[in-house]
Amino acid sequence: MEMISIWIAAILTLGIFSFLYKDNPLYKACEALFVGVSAAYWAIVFYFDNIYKKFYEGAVTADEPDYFLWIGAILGLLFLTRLIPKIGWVSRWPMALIVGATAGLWMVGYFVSNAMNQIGSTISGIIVYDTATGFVAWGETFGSLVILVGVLSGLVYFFFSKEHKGVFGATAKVGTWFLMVTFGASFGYTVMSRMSLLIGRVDFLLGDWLGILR
Amino acid sequence: MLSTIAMVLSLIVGLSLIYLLIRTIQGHPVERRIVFIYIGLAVVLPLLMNKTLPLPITKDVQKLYDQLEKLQPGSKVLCAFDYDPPSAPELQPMAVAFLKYAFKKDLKIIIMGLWPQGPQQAQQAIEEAMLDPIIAGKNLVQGEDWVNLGFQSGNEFVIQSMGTEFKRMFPKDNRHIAYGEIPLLQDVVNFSNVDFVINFSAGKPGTTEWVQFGVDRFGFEMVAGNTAVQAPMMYPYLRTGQLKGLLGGMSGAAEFEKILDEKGKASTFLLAQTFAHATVIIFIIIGNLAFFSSRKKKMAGTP
Amino acid sequence: MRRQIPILITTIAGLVFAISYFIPHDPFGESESIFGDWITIVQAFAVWLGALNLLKISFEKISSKSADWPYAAIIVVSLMGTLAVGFYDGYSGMAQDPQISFRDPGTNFDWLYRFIYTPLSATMFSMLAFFVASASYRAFRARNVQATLLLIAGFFVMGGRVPLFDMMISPITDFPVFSWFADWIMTYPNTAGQRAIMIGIALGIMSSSLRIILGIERSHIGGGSG
Amino acid sequence: MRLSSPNLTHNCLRIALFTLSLLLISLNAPLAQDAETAPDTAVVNTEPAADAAILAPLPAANVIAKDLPNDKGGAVLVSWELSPDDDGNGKVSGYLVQRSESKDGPFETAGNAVRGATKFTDNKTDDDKVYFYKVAAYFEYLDAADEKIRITSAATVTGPVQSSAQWFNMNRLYVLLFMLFVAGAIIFYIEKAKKGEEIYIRKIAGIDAVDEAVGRATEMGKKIFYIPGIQDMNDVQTIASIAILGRVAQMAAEYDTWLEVPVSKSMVLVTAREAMKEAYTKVGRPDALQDAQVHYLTDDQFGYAAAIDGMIVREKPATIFYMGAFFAESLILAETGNSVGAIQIAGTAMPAQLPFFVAACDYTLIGEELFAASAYLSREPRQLGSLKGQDMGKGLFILCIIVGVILATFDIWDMSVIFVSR
Repeated sequence: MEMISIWIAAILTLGIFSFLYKDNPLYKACEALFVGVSAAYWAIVFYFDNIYKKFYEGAVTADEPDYFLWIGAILGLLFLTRLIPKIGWVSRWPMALIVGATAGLWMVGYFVSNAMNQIGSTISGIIVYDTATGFVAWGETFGSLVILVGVLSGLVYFFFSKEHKGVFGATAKVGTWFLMVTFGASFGYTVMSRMSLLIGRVDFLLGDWLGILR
Repeated sequence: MLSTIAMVLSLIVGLSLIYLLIRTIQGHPVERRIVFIYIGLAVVLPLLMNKTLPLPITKDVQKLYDQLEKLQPGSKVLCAFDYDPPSAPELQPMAVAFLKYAFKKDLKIIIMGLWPQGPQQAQQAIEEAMLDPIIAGKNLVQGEDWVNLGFQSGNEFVIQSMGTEFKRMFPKDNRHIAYGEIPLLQDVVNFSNVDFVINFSAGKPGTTEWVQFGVDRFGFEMVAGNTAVQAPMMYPYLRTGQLKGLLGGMSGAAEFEKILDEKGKASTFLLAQTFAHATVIIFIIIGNLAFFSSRKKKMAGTP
Repeated sequence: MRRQIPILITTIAGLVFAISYFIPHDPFGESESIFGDWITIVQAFAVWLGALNLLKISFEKISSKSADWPYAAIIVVSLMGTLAVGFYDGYSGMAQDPQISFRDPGTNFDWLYRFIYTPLSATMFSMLAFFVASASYRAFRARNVQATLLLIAGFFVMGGRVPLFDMMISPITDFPVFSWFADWIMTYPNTAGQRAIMIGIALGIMSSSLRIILGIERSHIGGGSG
Repeated sequence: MRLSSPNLTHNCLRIALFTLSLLLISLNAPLAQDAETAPDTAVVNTEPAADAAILAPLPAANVIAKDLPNDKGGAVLVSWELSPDDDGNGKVSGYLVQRSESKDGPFETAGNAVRGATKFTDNKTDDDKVYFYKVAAYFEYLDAADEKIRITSAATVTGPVQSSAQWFNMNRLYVLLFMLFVAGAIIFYIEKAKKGEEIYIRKIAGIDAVDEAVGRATEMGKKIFYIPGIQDMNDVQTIASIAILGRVAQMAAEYDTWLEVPVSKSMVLVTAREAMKEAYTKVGRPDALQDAQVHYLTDDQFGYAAAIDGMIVREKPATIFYMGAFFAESLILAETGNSVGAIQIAGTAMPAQLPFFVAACDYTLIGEELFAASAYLSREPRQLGSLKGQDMGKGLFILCIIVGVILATFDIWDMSVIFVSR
């Protein structure tokens, strides 16, 4: 059984990889299988972990049912009206709940974590002392200066209501340099990530399937 | 034997890159399928060589390790698995290494997922960790030493709600046992009762959400393992202390395995990773050499 | 009616979540939890909407015998089959003693996950490795100062995060120069750049959320900009 | 209902004012009453086991129980100083926290803490009740029969304490002030823009290049492709993209160049068609627009990328725009476009995809520039006002950083404390 399972997985893997040569019916079949299985996978997990465990057992079969949960389920059912174009507009109600709640949660969450805390961390004395020895920590001093300049110039670059001229323009230019180094770092890491994914698949093919590794 | 052949082959492949360079400079860039073959070989051949490479431990991984070392036996660690199979090559080795370390150290593990696939990846990681003879000898009991709470939909709203009560989001565990009947969770009401949080994340919802709606609201300490695509965006959080440590991508996983002394997949993948990076770098260089030489020609050609 | 109620829901939900950050006391604390419950349930239904919609589209394709109807048939069969396996495993697992989960190792559902879902999804994304290599050969040019800086930083990070360059210079020095430099780029300039982007995005989200809560922005409920 | 009606704006402001006043009231409301703590009131020895005399660890000192601050009630924070025996040598295995509703007991277990821990949050309290707590250090070992034996130290009773909910989280006061400033600025400038006041937006390099790019396609007699990303209309990036499309379409209509928009979502199809129609009508050539110019390909990410790939290779457009939300397909598209020698202008706020666009395209709008460009081109009050309001926020932050760094460098005041709310 184990053997057959691995063969199936290997054939599916190769089926997807066949796209690299060119688009072909095997790839399309594998893709269709992927779409079907993953949609059902999600549906099953959401059913058991949420609709069954949270709603059904919480509001229907529980000893002390939480009747509030019914409103959630009704809103959920309203969402399904999208399938019927005529009354599809009521699906805007649950949509409105999600969009509104997300807006409220994010408004504060992003502001606190991604703005306030970051500003707080950028504010520090220019000269950094080593806490253990009390001497100036030159590496960290230079590093935090780099961060200070980078954050300020980057913010200036994203300033849209003032023309980029003179000192302001020069600062914005420095800002773009920082952004480019940042993107370069991201680029390097993205390459690393993509290669890892491939290594994982090749490891499966060579190791689990063909058994020529280890 | 196999590894020798692989080494010879990779030498030949390396030399053929020179031909590629010449063709490209002459203005005949090769088809993309040829490039695909090179990348395939850059991954296949080193895997056959079966060699591990020395890797220095970066300070972010060291920081993470120091945090883990501070944990006392019996500490409760919430472990959020927020990834799916495509990211498993990067994150699964981290998760396995961490679980092995944690079980050996008698940490109590509470698993959950904001991604539907997360808890299933966790099951696989546990299965692998249990193969370790020391851990197998401990006869760990599900529900007492570790528990898998499963998945809950709602993304960041789950974290927000867990701030008040875990039970509200996870009324029963993975095996359908009521929250209140699980011995490990007797004292655990919300984040204030867990000692530490670790998050393995491949995107949204993930570490960003855990920082924004968990750490910054409920004030627990957290470290994270991230896919490399996402890791650069986490560095600002690392500097503020919103994150106490970070493992980024395959190299982070390999360093983590090294520092925990748990040799795993990531360490064996490192050579292939190195070859793949080298190939991409060489391709960028070849492409740019061709670009500049053609630009020179163009300039020389215009009177 | 069709417009006002959704706007009212949006505003109330938004205010509850924004205000409860500052005011933990009821009614905000408790309504936040109740809203949170509803949202998790609505999202679960939304996933089902996706699956049902996929079925609907696929059936339409099959019945109209459009060009790619056989693939639509594969989608329908695989979707129904996986659902059947999942429901069977889920319910029968709960009936067992001790109870097991549908995602425990050894179940049929886990088999589907390991040998069908995992290879398909993982391979789909691993193809990006090939595309990124081909793009770096054919498109990534140091065409201007910006792209040059980007490629140089990328070069050091790519080379420094694996023991590539450091092994090359190991005859000269044992100190991992490139690894150290990659680390430096990540810790300082990268942090600075990411931070500037983050702050900008935070303000952007703040303003769009504000407009949504105040009802100025309403594209999500199908209303135009007004 | 039109949005700019004074009525609605009024309502918005009223809501904002209401919120503000609510928050201000709550500020003045009496803050949490911490229950008095009465440390060291009594020493209660737990029944010592026969052989425990030697093994029992020294107790935890200075046990304090108080209401958990800034919460919605139902929790008491118990803290203590480590037992002198808890020095990492294993003489203490953990701490047992017990509570009772009366000073004399009986005490029940509230929870356990690991060794080295100095606090425990009891999340199971009733706000109407008064509690007493005691904390004992304990040592655990397995006896000959492999039974777990626990020996507890003496413990001090502390209390009474009562949990309560707070009306305002004082740690978050500064966050509120900063948020009110930014929100106020945004609303103020939206109002201003609605009244028709001019709001300046700086030039954006990629947008200036649009003219040139469209012109080149016209000269060469080739097509222009406009790719709006793979997200639906609920993504702000797609919305911004459609606004930019309007402007590009207008120029294409003027020059009489074929502009083609392949989309991956049906909602985007409808919106893009409308935007195109409006643009062609504006320059007086509504009949020049054909339905085939905007067409749907597929919802699937890689399917969409592969289809566009094919179109680019077959038709060799002179100019390609990528504006909107892109994911992993970005590099496939940009590479193919580059290989046919097209001028490429990209814009996205997806940080992970920006590197690929910057390296493979001629111009790239970075992050917020995409939104700025759409405000710049559409001149819509909502967008212009928001952008200006956000700039005010950035200005404030820049100012704070500069002042804060100067103050910190000269050791005058550490301003970072008001930004960090953890």
